Amino acid sequence: MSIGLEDYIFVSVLLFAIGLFGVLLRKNTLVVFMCLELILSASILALVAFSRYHTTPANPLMEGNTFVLFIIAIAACEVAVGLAIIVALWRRNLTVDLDEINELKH
Amino acid sequence: MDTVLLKEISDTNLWGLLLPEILLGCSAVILLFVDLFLPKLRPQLSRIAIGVLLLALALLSLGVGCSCGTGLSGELFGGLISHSEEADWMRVFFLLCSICITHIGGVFLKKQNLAQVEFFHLVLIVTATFMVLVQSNHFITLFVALETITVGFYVMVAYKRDSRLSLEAGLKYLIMGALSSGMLLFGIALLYGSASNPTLPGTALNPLNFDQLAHFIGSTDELFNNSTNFMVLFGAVLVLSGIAFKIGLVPFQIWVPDVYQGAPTPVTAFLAVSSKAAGFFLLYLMLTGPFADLEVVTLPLLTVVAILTLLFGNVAALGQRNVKRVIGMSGVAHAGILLMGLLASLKVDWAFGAVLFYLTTYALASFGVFEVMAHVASKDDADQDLDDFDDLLKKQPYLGGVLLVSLGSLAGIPPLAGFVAKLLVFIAAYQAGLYWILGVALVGVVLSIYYYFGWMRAAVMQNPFLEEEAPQTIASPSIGARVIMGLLAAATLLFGFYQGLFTF
Amino acid sequence: MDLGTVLSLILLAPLVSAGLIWLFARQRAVLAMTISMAAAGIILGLSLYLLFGGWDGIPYEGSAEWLNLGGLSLSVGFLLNNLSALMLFVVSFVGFWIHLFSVGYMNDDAARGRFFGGLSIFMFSMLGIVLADNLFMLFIFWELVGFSSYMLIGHYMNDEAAQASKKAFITNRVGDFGFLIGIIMVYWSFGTVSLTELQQLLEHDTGSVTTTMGLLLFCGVLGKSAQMPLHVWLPDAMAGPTPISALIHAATMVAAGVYFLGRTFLLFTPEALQVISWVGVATAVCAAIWAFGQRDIKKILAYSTLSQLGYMVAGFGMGSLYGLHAHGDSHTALLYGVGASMFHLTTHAFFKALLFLGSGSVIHACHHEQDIFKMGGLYKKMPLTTIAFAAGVLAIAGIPFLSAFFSKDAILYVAKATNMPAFILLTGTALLTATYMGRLFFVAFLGKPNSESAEHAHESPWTIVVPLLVLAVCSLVGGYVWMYPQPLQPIIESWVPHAHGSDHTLMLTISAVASVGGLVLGFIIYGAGASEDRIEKVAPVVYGVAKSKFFFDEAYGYYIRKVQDRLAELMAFFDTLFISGVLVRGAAGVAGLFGIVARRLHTGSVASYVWWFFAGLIIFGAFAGGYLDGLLQ
Amino acid sequence: MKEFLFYFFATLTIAPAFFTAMSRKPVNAAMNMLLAFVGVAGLLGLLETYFLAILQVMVYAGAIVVLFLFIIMLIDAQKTPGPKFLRFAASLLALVIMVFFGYHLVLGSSGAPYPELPAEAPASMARVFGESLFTRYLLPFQLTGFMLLIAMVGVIVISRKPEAEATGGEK
Amino acid sequence: MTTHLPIAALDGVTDLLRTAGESMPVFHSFLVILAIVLPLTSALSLVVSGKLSDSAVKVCGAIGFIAPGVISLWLAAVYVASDLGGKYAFTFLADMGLGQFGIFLHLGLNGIALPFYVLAGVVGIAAGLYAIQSKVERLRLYLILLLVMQGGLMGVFSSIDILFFYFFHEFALIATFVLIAAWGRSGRKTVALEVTIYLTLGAMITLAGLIALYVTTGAGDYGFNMIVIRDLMVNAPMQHTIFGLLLIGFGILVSLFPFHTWAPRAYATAPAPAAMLHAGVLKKFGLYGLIQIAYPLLPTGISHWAPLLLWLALGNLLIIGLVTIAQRDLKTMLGNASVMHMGYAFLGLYVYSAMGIGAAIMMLFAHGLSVSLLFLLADIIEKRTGTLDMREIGGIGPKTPVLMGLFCAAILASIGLPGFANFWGEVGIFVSLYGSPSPWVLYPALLGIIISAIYGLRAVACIFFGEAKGEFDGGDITSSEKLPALLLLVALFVVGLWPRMISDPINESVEDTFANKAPAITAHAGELTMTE
Repeated sequence: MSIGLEDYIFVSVLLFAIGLFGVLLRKNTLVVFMCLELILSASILALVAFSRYHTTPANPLMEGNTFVLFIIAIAACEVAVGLAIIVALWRRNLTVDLDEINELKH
Repeated sequence: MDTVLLKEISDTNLWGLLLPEILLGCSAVILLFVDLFLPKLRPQLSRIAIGVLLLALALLSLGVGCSCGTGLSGELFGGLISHSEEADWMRVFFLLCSICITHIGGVFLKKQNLAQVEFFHLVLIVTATFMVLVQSNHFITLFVALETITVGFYVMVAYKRDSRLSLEAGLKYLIMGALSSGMLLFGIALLYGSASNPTLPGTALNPLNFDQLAHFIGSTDELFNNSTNFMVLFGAVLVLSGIAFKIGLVPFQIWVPDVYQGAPTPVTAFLAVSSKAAGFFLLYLMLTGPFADLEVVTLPLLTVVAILTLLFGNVAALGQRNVKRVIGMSGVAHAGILLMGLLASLKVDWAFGAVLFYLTTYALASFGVFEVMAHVASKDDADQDLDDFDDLLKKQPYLGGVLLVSLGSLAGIPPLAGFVAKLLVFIAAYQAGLYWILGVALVGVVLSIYYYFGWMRAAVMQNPFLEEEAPQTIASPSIGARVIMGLLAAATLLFGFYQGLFTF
Repeated sequence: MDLGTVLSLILLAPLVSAGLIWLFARQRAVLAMTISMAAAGIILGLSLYLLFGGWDGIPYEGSAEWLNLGGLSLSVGFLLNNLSALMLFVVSFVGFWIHLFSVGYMNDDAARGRFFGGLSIFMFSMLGIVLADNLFMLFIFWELVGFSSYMLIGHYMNDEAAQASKKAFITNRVGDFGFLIGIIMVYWSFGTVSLTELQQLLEHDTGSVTTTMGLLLFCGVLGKSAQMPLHVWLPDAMAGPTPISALIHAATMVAAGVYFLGRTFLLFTPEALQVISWVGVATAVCAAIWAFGQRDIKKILAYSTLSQLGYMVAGFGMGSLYGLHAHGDSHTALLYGVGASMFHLTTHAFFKALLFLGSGSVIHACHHEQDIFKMGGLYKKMPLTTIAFAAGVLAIAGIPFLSAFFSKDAILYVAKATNMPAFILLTGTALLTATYMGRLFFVAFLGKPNSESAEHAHESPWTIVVPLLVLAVCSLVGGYVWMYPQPLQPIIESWVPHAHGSDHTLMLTISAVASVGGLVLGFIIYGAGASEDRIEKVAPVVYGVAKSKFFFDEAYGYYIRKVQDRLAELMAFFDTLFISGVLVRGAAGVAGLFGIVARRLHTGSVASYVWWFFAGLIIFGAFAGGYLDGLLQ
Repeated sequence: MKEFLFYFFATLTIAPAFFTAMSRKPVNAAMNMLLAFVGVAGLLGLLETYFLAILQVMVYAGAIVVLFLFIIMLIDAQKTPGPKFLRFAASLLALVIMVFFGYHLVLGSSGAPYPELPAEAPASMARVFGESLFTRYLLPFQLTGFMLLIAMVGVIVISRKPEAEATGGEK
Repeated sequence: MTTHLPIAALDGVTDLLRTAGESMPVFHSFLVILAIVLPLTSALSLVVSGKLSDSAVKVCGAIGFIAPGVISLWLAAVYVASDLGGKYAFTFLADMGLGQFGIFLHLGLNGIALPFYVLAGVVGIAAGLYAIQSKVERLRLYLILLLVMQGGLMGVFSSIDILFFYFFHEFALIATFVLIAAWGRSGRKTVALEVTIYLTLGAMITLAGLIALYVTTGAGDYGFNMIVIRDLMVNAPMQHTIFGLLLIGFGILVSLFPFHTWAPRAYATAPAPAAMLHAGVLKKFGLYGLIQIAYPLLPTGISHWAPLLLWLALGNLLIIGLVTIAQRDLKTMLGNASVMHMGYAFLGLYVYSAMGIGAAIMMLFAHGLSVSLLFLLADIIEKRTGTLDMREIGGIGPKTPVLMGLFCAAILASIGLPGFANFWGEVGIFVSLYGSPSPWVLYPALLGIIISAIYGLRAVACIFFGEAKGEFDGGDITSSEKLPALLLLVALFVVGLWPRMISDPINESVEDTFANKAPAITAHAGELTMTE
């Protein structure tokens, strides 16, 4: 049995699902944020897999791979800013529990 | 890859057409240096920023970087962006919005003990990115621009770092935004995967290009109908959900009131107007571009979403006393009406003009309200409730008058512009046969009266039970603020009577 | 002058007078009196001018369009014929003298301006009824007399006046309810409401006339002429100043109903006429009985007015029936009813106005003492008034060869000819009439004074006495044809049914016996100048029955308090609770509830918000997967 | 061999990812995430995009995870209490639904056929990426630059000490 | 023998007016615009001008109120004199930017609009004069809002374009809400909001109906106005829907039972000039809309809804009539009475004949005058007694003879006494009812005249007659209060005496408007027995 595109995509979907599962389950801001990074990775995997399998001589697909470069850069920015906010909030509230960060409501 | 092709592509990189954006970006950087080296100019920062924006506006209106007159409409930058009249219109729109936001920011920052220049820096860059975003013709441009904006907003929402609420709002926006980005991205990946599949009809060379994607989705052969391909559809709805987050459509609206409340007032305005408008323009681009052939799915989906949005937005705003949350929830309701207009524009050719008109009036009125809010707010601007506006008309007639006009326009009351905008959207919706949404929208307008009038009533009347607290003093607006507010209110009034400036 | 102008002048003079008074003379009593008197004088003068040569007796009609709405054309116009000329004469003549009387009677009233203004409005309205050439115009003035009556009853503005005026207006409205339906029915049945055109149509074909229509029109008469069961307002209306009672509630306005019957006599079927007759008889009998239960001089007269109005109505009904029986259904035969009732109306106007003015004179003299048992012996103090009053009493009692003798005779005659039970009842009523009038006269005028105020009574000034004397003369001779101007004589001569031969003698005898017997009976029972009611003492049950007025007022009071007001409150409750409360507020409440729920959904925790996104993912995915297609179709 | 490597890296991706989501200690989560990223990088390598695989390891594992760890140390994040049963069950249910969805999406009958693995992989040398970034994708590349700028500015704004505000504030 | 009584003296005046109208058409079109613009200009100048002396504010306000009133009277006179056969006159057309949708600022007057227009002008003068002399806080803002209302009112009834018609209405409505919220009696806070929401609901349903009409008829291609739509056709199912929407929407705005509960509360709470303008004029919008828009275009829809309309109108008349009887607060009672009287107008519309519609218009005209007079007088009474609870007022008649006279006259006018304008409308409606397919309706409908007499006279008896009780302070009506009251009373009286003044133009225009629909009218109304 050879490994087909569907296998990669399924892994990617699983990664996405697990990422979202973590977001739904966890209340620790840091862990939630990590799970969000997993979701981004899922997309990276899918894009690369698609590019690899859908390449034809007439169509040397580069777009997906180039896109991945951007995604990695974006992820880095997001993490930087996100962690800055988390730290700033921690400094004020001394918590990273999402349930305790609920001054804004109703 | 063949360098000739690359050269050909890079020949279409006509940077001159992005001159206004480049101007804003460079000025943003220069602004940081101005702050560093010319501290004397610090109090003037907001004016400098406004000047830059005005300059960009002038450039655009002189035809620089504008598709009009150059004959260069259509795809540029190898298909990454595409010039169109609507996009140009949106660019002007964003510039005008940012002028107001910059001004509100100036008013806001004057009351705060916060870094100043960074705010204007962020506003300028985000504005430029918005302008690129609406021209995007490619998912890479779209995603990168969108993420740039989102990162900018993470920072701006949390800008008031001495406030827990602002940081909390920043965190909420961060998590929800990142989640929606993830969904959007996964959707793009799925679309990419489908469109690049060589076994399917109409395989695209550049699957992330809107036109090629549209062509792919529209292609069928004996075996496959791409428009019913599950992966295509799923990718499309994921992309839509990512956009729905920006707009605040149910069920991706839940963050709206919290973030609006916590964010500094100018940022709330930025989110409520520019971000939402950009979202709508993207939705329009998607629905008329790549997803044009997915109507069978998108139309019922968005119809349900529009109905839920209208109901939720209006209902949740009932009884809300914090005005920023009111604005947030009512913004959700407005998004519902805009979505209705957008759906109508798929059937009725002039309806998108009505949507743009609606956006304009919504922006005018919202900025009117936000200007007043920025003036009324004390240092802590997250906790503004109706009592802060108690008897405003008497205390500060100018602010009170602008508030009444703006709220009236938001509520859609003649003779204000909001009414005409609503009317046109409603007519379009009826013409497009969107009876259910229209019905709910009308009910929504009735509900909206409750909270808009509650607010107006607070501004008109004195609440006798408010005696115990020392009456807070509200400073009179400066001349410049008066001019801007006056222009906003006057435009709101004028467009209620006269719409000749618009072509639909 | 052409007739149209004269009639316009007659109609407009009082209106102008009212306007002038309202504009300039509200606070200037003398000016108000002058203007009002001048108007009354002009009316009388012009009427007499018409009757003595100004009008040739040929029916005159002139009209102008007043309103035109989608085929509904209402006009304002005059129809002057024998009948309206007679009524014009009565109104202007009696009206003038009562104006004069008022000058004296009201001399100490603070609000004379309002009073005379009201009087002028009344004259205007009444003349409008008299001259109207179509039913709608008639209805308009019909309402307007109601208004002026309301205004004048309420003149004193005390509680009693307030209640009485309200009652009068509303009771009349109840009558007008039917009246207007009747008129509208006529309009749609015949396509016109012009009296002349109606007459022309009906002369050829009476087929479209229905009993319902007639009875509905008669409802108006029930109200205006205070027939049972809508009679209750008239006694209460005595709360107004006495000249008003004389003019409006005795001589003219209340008789308008009868006049209206005369104007539209062709619209009544025999069945309707039967009903009308019996209503008239019942009113006549009952009112005569109730008169015995009263001590107030004006109330007694009021019940007598009711009773006499019953006569007129009964006379109209039975007279018309008589005409039909005797002469087939030729429309001229029906004029017997008109004749009988109008004749009695005329004489009644004279003597009842006289009696009221007399009572006014007495009340004026006795410092507003109205209880006859506290009077007595007035003949010495007020000889002229007494003489005049006596003339009135004799006339109303029907003493032979006085005015009411002839007119009542005609009614009794047609009763006998058509309806024996009614005849017996009416004859009995005639007897009762003489008795209670005798009671009034003997107790109040003869004997000795029974109170301070009666002792200090004195003769009234000339403005009061002169009208009394003039009317006394009329009451006495009002039954003779020669007294009337030329154009009016045909009515008295040929329309009034007369008994012939043995009937004549029989009638004469019965009337004479009833009238003289009644007076004698009255004297025997009550005696001169009594200070207390003998019947009340001897037979309290009998007195109680009379005084109870058969509980009409109580019944209506019960209806208003327990039915109408309760219903109103119930509806108000329903309105507040159900419509305003449950439906409107309820809907708002439900929306508010949803609002609270929706707001509670914003828990503030991102951990819960992400579930929204998950839900969105699932919903969107479900749409993409087509799982919801079935649901949405 | 390829199959084995695929299953190895797939497991190396999915299992740590799941443990990341399940970890109650942030440090464990971060370490698991590191493993998952390595797994993804491995998969990328299997797909013959070695440049991206290296980048993935460098940026994600090298920078992002380190940043996370750094923050975890900074704020001394402790073990957090586990989720309530209801929440756990619901999340699990959500996961099952999503996997079902995913299965349907990827392997469902309505999907398009998956092409065989082409012999030639797209070029993955850094040079190729560089060329396209500076020609065709220059615009988004510039934009990314601005994004990095505002991210930097933003981080400075947000994490600057409150004392600094006095100078940055109104004067 | 029938002779007509000519009024020759008026001929000269008529000629003069006709000549004026014919020789200066542009000027007269301009006047229509001016009537809208002047009050708004007054308002605007009060907004933008800085410190002004009290008297300057008053003068500025007075100009804004009196000018449109005078213009309306002048235009009415010219219209009547010009003998236009019921066509629109003084038209004005401008593209305000929505021309491509067939939406223009299209103004003009015909015989149906004219009574309402004059009503707006006259009541505007009265309300304005009353407001100017009233001692309220923040007089300037008060006047500004009233002026805005007045401007809107002049626009509503001179609009030919349907959406502008709606537009002006909303415009005037908003000012009402603010007036209630800021200057109302106790309870204003809730009432203002409730009324606003309720009326917005009505307005929205109306708007839905109008939009449906706009799209269904395709009127955008010709101009969506009252003239064009007469010649358009709508299929039957659509007619049912649209008329249903319009009936409920307009019905809420006119307080059709059971959508009436806002009205008494609003009127009881509103400051007198606002109540006058709203109850007297603005509320007529709904019925005017039905007459001008729904009736010419939707005959089938009307027949479909007529049975329901009938029962609702009877509900107005009888149920609310009884509710009115039970009221103890004078202004609430007047509010309820005003609701009740709308029942008559709806009955007139139910009949759907030229007679019924014409009579309904007359009735609305008269009702507008009388109800605003009543609210004015009630306010004057309240100022003197400090309460409106009729159980606590009594016997003030002798102290206030003139006030009493005016109040009595107003009450009697409102209960349909002949001699006042109200009578004509009511009687016309009654007559037309009997000619409708269900003549029995006349019986319950006529009960209304008894009911209104009961509550009207009870009020008079309570307040003015009987024993004096309760506090009283202030003496008889002052001359500055008297002026507006007299103006209204005179108008009522003049039209009462010579109704053809307004009935002729109404009649001509109704016939002109419904010329194309004549079969529907006659068939429905069974006017066959009665022609000419």
